[in-house]
Amino acid sequence: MSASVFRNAMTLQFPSLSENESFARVAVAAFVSQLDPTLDELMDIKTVVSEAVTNAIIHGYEGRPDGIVTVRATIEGETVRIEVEDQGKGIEDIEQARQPLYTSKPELERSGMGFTIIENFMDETEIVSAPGKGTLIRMAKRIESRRKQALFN
Amino acid sequence: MSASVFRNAMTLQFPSLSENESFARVAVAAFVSQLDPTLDELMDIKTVVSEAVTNAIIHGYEGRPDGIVTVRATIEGETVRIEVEDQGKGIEDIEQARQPLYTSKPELERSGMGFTIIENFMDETEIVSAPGKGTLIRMAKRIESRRKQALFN
Amino acid sequence: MAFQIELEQHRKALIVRLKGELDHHTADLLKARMEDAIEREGALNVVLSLRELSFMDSSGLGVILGRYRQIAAKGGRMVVCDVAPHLVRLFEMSGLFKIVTMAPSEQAALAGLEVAL
Amino acid sequence: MAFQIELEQHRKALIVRLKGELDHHTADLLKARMEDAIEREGALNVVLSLRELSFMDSSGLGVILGRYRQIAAKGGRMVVCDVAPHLVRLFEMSGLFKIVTMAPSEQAALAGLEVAL
Ligand SMILES: Nc1ncnc2c1ncn2[C@@H]1O[C@H](COP(=O)(O)OP(=O)(O)O)[C@@H](O)[C@H]1O
Ligand SMILES: Nc1ncnc2c1ncn2[C@@H]1O[C@H](COP(=O)(O)OP(=O)(O)O)[C@@H](O)[C@H]1O
Repeated sequence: MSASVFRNAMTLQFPSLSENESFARVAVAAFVSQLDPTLDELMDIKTVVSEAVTNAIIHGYEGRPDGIVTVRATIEGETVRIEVEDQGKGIEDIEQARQPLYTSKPELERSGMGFTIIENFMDETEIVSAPGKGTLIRMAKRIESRRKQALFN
Repeated sequence: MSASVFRNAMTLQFPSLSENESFARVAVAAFVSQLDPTLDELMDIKTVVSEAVTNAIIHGYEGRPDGIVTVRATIEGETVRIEVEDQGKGIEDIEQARQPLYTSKPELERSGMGFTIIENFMDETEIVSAPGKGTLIRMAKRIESRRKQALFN
Repeated sequence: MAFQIELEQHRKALIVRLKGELDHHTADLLKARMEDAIEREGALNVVLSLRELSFMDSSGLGVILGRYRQIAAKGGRMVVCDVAPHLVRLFEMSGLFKIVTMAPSEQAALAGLEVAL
Repeated sequence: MAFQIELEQHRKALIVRLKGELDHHTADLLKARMEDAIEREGALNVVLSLRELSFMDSSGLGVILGRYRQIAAKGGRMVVCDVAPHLVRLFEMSGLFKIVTMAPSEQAALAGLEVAL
């Protein structure tokens, strides 16, 4: 391990329009590309960002286009931390929300798998939420860079 | 023309590390993709973002890694507006800086073509800068979407 | 972003080929197109080809599950083919493989349906 | 991001093949590798193949101009080949085509150098 650890960070903000789901996951993936992740790791990152941003738009702001979604990402050594935040509705029962297949919007054909996928694809997940205040999802994942794999294989 | 014009916006912030040049242009290109631009238009956008962000890092913060670069983009109908801002050194003589081949850092093998490329690729360009205060580049471009071209061809 | 749907009425199934990125933003289009084909054109069985699908999240799972329910109510079946490894994980997590069959190719999917009929 | 350099010592020229994205961040690597090949291995003429270059901005123009000056001082020449249309515009704007020749392919570039020698 070298004494100086590479650090980087970025913040992204955009209104709660579904057009921005694709943009947000591509932007975070481009940021994480600095660590030379495998294609699978990049797909995991894209998927969890898509889940969290979609939730902010559908559940947090309930389809209103004027909410602000904030995405933060940091790189510290080999670890990527990602935060997705909204100032929307908030979650009343976080334990219930985390259950596989649980959704409060079955009429929108939601699968209720968003949080399950996030917790499966990331090493750490934390949900901070309060009704009327908004929701913050904190996630972290260690990236096994392709470069390193090539070195040790 | 429909009465309701599509509007969207995003803000991106990151430290002045050269690793972020690639990330910034990919992120802006992903945002602009909503307008279904041609590949040439997308390449123009990527290039001008790369020029402006590189300038903020090299000239604005003179290679220091702790400056903050802010990139804003908005879509209003068919027009994309992009702003790149730093709180760095600032430009003393803007007219001189705009001259093709002029560079204040020939020792870094800069070509002095950044502003010329930006002014050529964008429909509008404005440089706001003051020594010691920082620099703001404002650019705008109308996107002839591929979808529209297909309709009218 | 870019998402395309190709529909083909095969003798025994509606073939739905997806291309590009399936997320919440593009899921509505898929829902509308498939609902229409299932209701108005009376499709019973569905083969969903994901060969050119470059991205899908849980919003995709939702529409697929919704269309499965639509045809299952009439006794129809759904086969998903050409599923990339990272999508297999999503399907597994959601338990979708318990109700939807997976096939390696469109041919295999159609052949499977023939046998079962 | 991804940027790769392939160097080949051909009989009459150093062939430099670029792949990926050439910007300020990746330009230093290109500068170092080419300076080295020109000085230590005594390359005189350079053929720069841009066939697999997906992006280049004015930082790329700067390194190319710098290497041109390096070999021109010794009487060498530079030929750039397989230049994508959007890069042609960058080269034209900077006046680089006044000093560097453009060729449609590596073969053509090398053939052009032979004739001129
Ligand atoms: N950002 C959010 N704001 C408010 N509620 C949320 C948010 N994210 C998730 N939820 C709640 O948690 C539930 C489960 O979320 P998830 O597992 O992603 O499934 P789905 O999005 O398919 O409903 C949602 O149905 C919703 O009630
Ligand atoms: N963000 C900035 N902060 C301070 N000075 C700048 C900035 N952007 C450009 N400049 C000045 O303008 C000059 C011309 O810029 P440009 O045309 O991009 O050429 P180059 O980057 O190759 O020097 C630079 O050499 C520098 O002196």
